[in-house]
Amino acid sequence: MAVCIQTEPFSVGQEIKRLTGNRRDIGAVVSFVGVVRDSGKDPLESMVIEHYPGMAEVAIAKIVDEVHRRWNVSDCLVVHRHGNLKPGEEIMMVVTASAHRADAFAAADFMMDYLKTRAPFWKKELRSGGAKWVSSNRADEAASRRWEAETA
Amino acid sequence: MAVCIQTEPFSVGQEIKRLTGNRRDIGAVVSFVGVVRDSGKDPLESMVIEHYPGMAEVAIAKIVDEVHRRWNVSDCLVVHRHGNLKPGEEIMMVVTASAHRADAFAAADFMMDYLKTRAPFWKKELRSGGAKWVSSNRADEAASRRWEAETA
Amino acid sequence: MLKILYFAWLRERIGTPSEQIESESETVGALIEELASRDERYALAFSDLGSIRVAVDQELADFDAPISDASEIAFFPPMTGG
Amino acid sequence: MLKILYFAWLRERIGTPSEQIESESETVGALIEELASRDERYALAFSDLGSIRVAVDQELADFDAPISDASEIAFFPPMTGG
Repeated sequence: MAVCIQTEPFSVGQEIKRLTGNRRDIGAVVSFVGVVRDSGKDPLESMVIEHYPGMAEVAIAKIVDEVHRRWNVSDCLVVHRHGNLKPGEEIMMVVTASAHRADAFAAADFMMDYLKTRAPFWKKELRSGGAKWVSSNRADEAASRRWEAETA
Repeated sequence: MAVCIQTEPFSVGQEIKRLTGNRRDIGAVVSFVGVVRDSGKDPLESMVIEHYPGMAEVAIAKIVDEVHRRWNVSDCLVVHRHGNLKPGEEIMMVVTASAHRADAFAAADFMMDYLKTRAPFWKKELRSGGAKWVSSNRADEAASRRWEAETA
Repeated sequence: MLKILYFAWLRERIGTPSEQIESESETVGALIEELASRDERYALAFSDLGSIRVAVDQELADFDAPISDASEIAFFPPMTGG
Repeated sequence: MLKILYFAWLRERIGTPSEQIESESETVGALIEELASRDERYALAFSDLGSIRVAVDQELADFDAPISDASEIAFFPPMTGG
């Protein structure tokens, strides 16, 4: 398990190899990569990611623990960047490895839903017209609640 | 859209960059990588992947078309290797890119279920004790049927 | 002429990856009966139809699919790629 | 001494990322009232509690959470990472 919070770019391929290298029990690896997307009419110049150092690591480690409680996952990894990113740049990634694909898919999907609503990161969009904090998404709250019925 | 059937290894990271490079409308990229797993007691020496050239490309292209009919996907990619692979080696990958993560996750999950049951590839395991064709998996058939209720 | 292809253990049991045949069979099922009646090797290969899939001109098909206009028929076990 | 942290637009409205305070407040809610009564800047920042989340010692908490033993309280908008 690894949690990295960094300003540097990351390499998805290398991280996947790091999880599978020297193991023979992994059959499925799912990755999610979040990318800076420009959806507005006033073109996005950059996106600033702010985070709460300390709590970010703790919150992500808790999500990873929960993943291991719920699914048969061999290993997983979270990398989240902070600082100033340009459109098209990779913001974060989650990788899950398992013997079987159903566990790997469910674990990655779950991690993303929980990260969105429980990990202390905030995005600010900088456009020529000004700066704006991204609002939280009701769809993300709903997606996160999907998993709660399964807890009991 | 790209479908590659090849003996050579592939680079997940490069393929993801190829999908997102020079675009500003992609926010989410999901990848699945299948890896040669050794689950037996008699250690696996290698896995041979046989395929039906011609039909493999056609079958995968149909799955990709179906993905675009069902979800808002910016682009997707399938690479499947054939030939002789060692434990831990990457067999195949699927990458889906979308504005939002729900589409990218569902599309990748669907592609894997359909590939498993509709793309003409067969695996043979070589062990010191002998060679054995991998049997198809009832769970894969069931997983593939999950999506049929949603067609109508 | 009809091109017949075999994959995986079907190829191994029959002993060839492909062959060209002349056939009057009008459906996949009739073609299977024709092939299975050739000799023991074919009969054995086609003995468990539940574990055989077929493609007519590179499209998955049922055993009752017509093949009069087909040029390529492939027999193989359920797929195990991915 | 209690360390208070502010993130995102809360940090910008209040004008500082963190401060050390002496407080008798026993819950998060009481602390918010105490801060909001300081001046217009704080009152404005805390005017819409529905859009404020809080962490007590780096754990998400409710407004009625006790803070008597806490050493670090953070206020921020709903998270938007990932």
